[in-house]
Amino acid sequence: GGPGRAQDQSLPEITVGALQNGTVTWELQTIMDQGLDRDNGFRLRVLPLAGNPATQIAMNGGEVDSIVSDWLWVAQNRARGADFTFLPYSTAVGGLVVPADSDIAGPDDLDGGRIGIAGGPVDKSWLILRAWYRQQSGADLADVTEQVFGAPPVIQNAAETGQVDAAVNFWHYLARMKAGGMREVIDVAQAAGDLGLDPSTPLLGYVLRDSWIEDKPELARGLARASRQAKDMLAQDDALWDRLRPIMDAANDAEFAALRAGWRAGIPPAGPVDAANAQAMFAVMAELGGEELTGGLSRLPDGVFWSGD
Amino acid sequence: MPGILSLVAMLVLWVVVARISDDPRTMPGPEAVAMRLWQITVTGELWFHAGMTLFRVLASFALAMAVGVALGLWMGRSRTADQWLNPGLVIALNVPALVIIVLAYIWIGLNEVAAILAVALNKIPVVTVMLREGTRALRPDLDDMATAFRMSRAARLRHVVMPQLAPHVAAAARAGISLIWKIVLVVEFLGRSNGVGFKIHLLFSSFDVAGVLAWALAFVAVMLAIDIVVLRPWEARLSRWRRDED
Amino acid sequence: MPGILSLVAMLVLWVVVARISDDPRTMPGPEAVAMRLWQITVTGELWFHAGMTLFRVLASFALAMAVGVALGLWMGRSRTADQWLNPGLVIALNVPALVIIVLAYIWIGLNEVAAILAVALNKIPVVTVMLREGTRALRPDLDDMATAFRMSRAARLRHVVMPQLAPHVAAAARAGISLIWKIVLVVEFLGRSNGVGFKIHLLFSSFDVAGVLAWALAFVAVMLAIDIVVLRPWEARLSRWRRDED
Amino acid sequence: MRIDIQRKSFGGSDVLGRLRLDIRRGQRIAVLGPSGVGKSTLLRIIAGLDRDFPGSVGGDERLSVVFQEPTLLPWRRALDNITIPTGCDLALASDLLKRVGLQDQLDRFPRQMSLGQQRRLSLARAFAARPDILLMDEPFASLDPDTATRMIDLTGDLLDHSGAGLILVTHEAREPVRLAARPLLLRGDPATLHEDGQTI
Amino acid sequence: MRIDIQRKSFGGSDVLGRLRLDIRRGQRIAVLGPSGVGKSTLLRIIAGLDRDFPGSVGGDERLSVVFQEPTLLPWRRALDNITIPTGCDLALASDLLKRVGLQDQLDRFPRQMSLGQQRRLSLARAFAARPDILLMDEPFASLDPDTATRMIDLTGDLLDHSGAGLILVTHEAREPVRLAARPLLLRGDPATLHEDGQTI
Ligand SMILES: Nc1ncnc2c1ncn2[C@@H]1O[C@H](COP(=O)(O)OP(=O)(O)OP(=O)(O)O)[C@@H](O)[C@H]1O
Ligand SMILES: Nc1ncnc2c1ncn2[C@@H]1O[C@H](COP(=O)(O)OP(=O)(O)OP(=O)(O)O)[C@@H](O)[C@H]1O
Ligand SMILES: [Mg+2]
Ligand SMILES: [Mg+2]
Repeated sequence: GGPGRAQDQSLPEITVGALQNGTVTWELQTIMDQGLDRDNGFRLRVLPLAGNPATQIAMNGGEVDSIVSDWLWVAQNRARGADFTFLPYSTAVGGLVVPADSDIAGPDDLDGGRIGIAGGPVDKSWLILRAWYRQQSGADLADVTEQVFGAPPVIQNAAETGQVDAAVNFWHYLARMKAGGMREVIDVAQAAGDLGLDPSTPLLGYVLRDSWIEDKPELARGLARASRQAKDMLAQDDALWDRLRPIMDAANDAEFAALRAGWRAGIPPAGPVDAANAQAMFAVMAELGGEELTGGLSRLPDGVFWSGD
Repeated sequence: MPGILSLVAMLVLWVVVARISDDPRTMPGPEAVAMRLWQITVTGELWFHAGMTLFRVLASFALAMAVGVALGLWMGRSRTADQWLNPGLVIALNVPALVIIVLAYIWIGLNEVAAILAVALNKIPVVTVMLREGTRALRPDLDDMATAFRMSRAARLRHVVMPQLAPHVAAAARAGISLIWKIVLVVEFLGRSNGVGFKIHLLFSSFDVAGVLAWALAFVAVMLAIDIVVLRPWEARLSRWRRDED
Repeated sequence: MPGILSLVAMLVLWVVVARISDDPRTMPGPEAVAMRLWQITVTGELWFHAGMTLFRVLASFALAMAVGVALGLWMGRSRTADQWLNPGLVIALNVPALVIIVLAYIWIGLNEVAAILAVALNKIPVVTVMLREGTRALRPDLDDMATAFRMSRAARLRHVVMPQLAPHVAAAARAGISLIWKIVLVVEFLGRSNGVGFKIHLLFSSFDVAGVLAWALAFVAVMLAIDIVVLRPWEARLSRWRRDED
Repeated sequence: MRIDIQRKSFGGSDVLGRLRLDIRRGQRIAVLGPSGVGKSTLLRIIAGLDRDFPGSVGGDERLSVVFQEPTLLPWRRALDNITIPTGCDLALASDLLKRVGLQDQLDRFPRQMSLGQQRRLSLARAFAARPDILLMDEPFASLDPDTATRMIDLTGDLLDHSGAGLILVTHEAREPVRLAARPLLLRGDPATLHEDGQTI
Repeated sequence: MRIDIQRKSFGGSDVLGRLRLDIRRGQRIAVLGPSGVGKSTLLRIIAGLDRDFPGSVGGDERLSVVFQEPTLLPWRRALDNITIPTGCDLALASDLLKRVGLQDQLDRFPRQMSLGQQRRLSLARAFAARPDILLMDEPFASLDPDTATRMIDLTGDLLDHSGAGLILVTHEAREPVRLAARPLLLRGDPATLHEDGQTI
């Protein structure tokens, strides 16, 4: 903590559960380092956790006030009765990469290959890629290739050792893989654009509870403001990134730069989420992802996106 | 009968708890879970994924029991073998499942062989330990008898040693098959594209507790069936000699 | 001595394999891992996280052994108890660790009690099964003797039953403490902010194999120490009566 | 105590037929009969170890048993093998061990003793329980003649002192004589008790 | 076979002293001695079950042993308890079981038999092994006199037929006489063998 944090004890506390080595921590750390939480009338407490499942359990168990997840998760939980809502955090999506010396030059060369996918068969990037590929060639990518699903680091390794011909991974793994020499064949954001979807629709966001917002509206707004201020600062100030570098776990300057660029690229536009855009994206993914993805939803429930006030 | 009654009692308890907690999201009642179970049964999903998982469970079980029993016997009978192998055993016993699984996937590749080997490697040390302790408790008088009558190694193993180890093997099998299936879940989670573990993790990531319970219970039912149809009768046959009547 | 020699042999093997594979990222050599180990030792990180994990392991171990031994004894001695409790036991044995852990965290809260309880709940059925099989193999002649001399329940348990169960308890303890520590890893992964499991999963997600191995080995060393300092001497003391000399 | 057995069968075939027997402190009975006739079965019923038969065994006398095999706790030393099951004190236990000739073996585990020594240990244990009625199943078998005679005399002495009753299963005609026990013959199929050729 | 034992000690104290013994097919020896003197220990050494002593036991005769306790496989039926350890055929096994009077018990598990019946089973097993030298540790103890006599005669018959040697440990003076075995006395501390009062 910075100077003067001792007096903050009187301020109300917001607890955010976050992956200790995740990208969310970079923003949270900046909020605390720069005193943005104090400025916005709260004290930020980060509950470090070791995995996404852990953050979701913490949120469902009521142990934390907020975590970062995607709006699909929020929608599914909301449909089952949880009063979760979504405050944009990032638009970052993945992509499909191949080893530098791969013969695969474009999407057409994927036919018959093996693809490693980190998020499972209902990974959002993978579904958008499938929709896009179908639009382009009329065939389902899932039929013309063999898929291997696995944990992100396992997929990273499989791609690097040539066990798979191509890989779809989460963006910060992709950033590292690309920094390590792999080549992006399809950019999911661009594919989304081709499909007529708005690539600036944020996928990841802070999950909050309606009841909590109702109880402490000024706290919720404070969190939203602090997040935005941190994003603005990180978007411009390289010095802030140098401060974050020790917790970013970048192997070299190239990786560091890739991570920084990737994070900045994911900063969502200010203002509320366009529910129609989100609905369109949901429709695309729901068609291919099926029940597993939608959890039985035919459309996004109301109130998934918090307007910020 | 008491078995079935107790199942019914558990079911009733579940209904009551679900009613009281009144939160179908984190505490779905049996009806909700049954409906999910019905769904996955009629779509045929259940058979495919449960089949894959069962295949992995049985393959690694067979491998782990064969190697574990042999190692356990050896270490229980020979002090030298025990002294040499014990540190390795304790290490193998305590290396986290995750580490073994990840390393297997990394070194062998993302395939079925790696998956089954990873599970077996997790389980072998446990079987070995159980059999070693059992072997240490073998009756010396029967051993002497076997020596005096110059029984062959095979006959000795089959008629003198194994019957004494039967309770240990039964315990290892029962505790083992359940441990294996738990590890198979992790293995499927980390690097397979089908199986109950794959489904459970998928549903868990969308926090679908009813779905998770449906899959978990489906496979528990399979295990319960194995217990009743295979393990219990086998044990009963093995322990006939303990009974009074003839 | 053979124990130490075999440790050395394993180390040499490791060095050789690491040299041959020549890929320090997926197959780091012992030097790299030792360096990481040194780092976490001097920063004090090791003591804190390993201490937390050890605390959780011991607490759930004590709980699981106490409940499991009692249940196993009961089910092994009484046919009625066995018939009533067996379905529940098989279910408990086969409910995935993940499900138990998640439900414990959600229903009890993200705290130490839930963590320890979740681990114990995972382990209790395993201990129960092992002790039940052991109890079924108790010697009936000694039982008769105890009845004939009207030995008190306590004396019977302590002097007639427990010594016969010692090998089973030893097996359950050894297989058990390692199983428990594996589950603690998952528990820490899913809902704690410290402990070896927390660290290992963090390092795994950044694919730091050397770091994962360093933490895993640090804790394996702790378990090896427990084995050598506590379990082995205890077993040796318990099996004095098997020896020839006096 | 009063024993009234209608029959005892194992797996459908009767081993013992109708049996009635009364025994009180001070009375001594010897049961003789061929191998496999049912002597041990009868003794187990009297000791309350087998209740799976029609009939009744009544009485509140304190019993103690010398089993046909030593039946010791292998993991307890000789002295403990007396004090633990019977709850007697150390002084009595070591005195009895001395009287059965095991004064040098107090600290031995059973498997470090010869079978005859184990037998004598089991004898001492039965005495240490201070029974009202002592049940003995071939207690002097596999002892050499000298030792056997000493053990028989010791048993007689202890019974004289304590006034306890005795049911002795044996194959040796001289034992009932030396112990002044009323000899009963168990024979037939199913087996019944006979005295001087008369069924009782 | 030739037995040459310098001494045998347990945990520091000598049980057996210097012992030399030759035995061949056709020879019969009986070893007598008080309880705990070391008879079973000697027999175990001869049978090759205890090799922890200075000295040597040589010879390639086929041995078989009747242990002091029946030592049967509890999980195998009577018939299997003969065929499995000895490898003999079913016909021989059931013939022997008949000769020891267990024709009705072929299918019993050991714990469903009386101790005397178990003893006889273990006797039949030793015969079934068709030994060159038969080692017996109090084989006729805890049998009633009739049965014991029949078993002794059976042993004599079988030995006569097969021409096997015998080392018999016993407490009963009449057994060596009936079996025409040369009686040796084991006594002393450490114990040595004596014949007609002479150390051998
Ligand atoms: N494993 C052992 N450890 C220590 N002492 C032993 C062991 N086995 C036997 N002894 C001792 O050695 C002596 C001889 O025992 P052994 O069994 O040979 O006697 P024995 O002559 O067969 O007696 P019995 O007629 O009672 O069977 C006994 O005093 C016994 O206590
Ligand atoms: N648990 C059992 N199951 C079946 N049959 C049994 C069981 N116990 C004993 N028997 C049979 O009952 C009969 C009587 O056995 P018991 O042990 O009472 O004989 P015993 O008179 O003591 O003989 P011994 O003098 O040989 O000790 C025997 O024929 C035996 O085979
Ligand atoms: Mg009897
Ligand atoms: Mg002896």
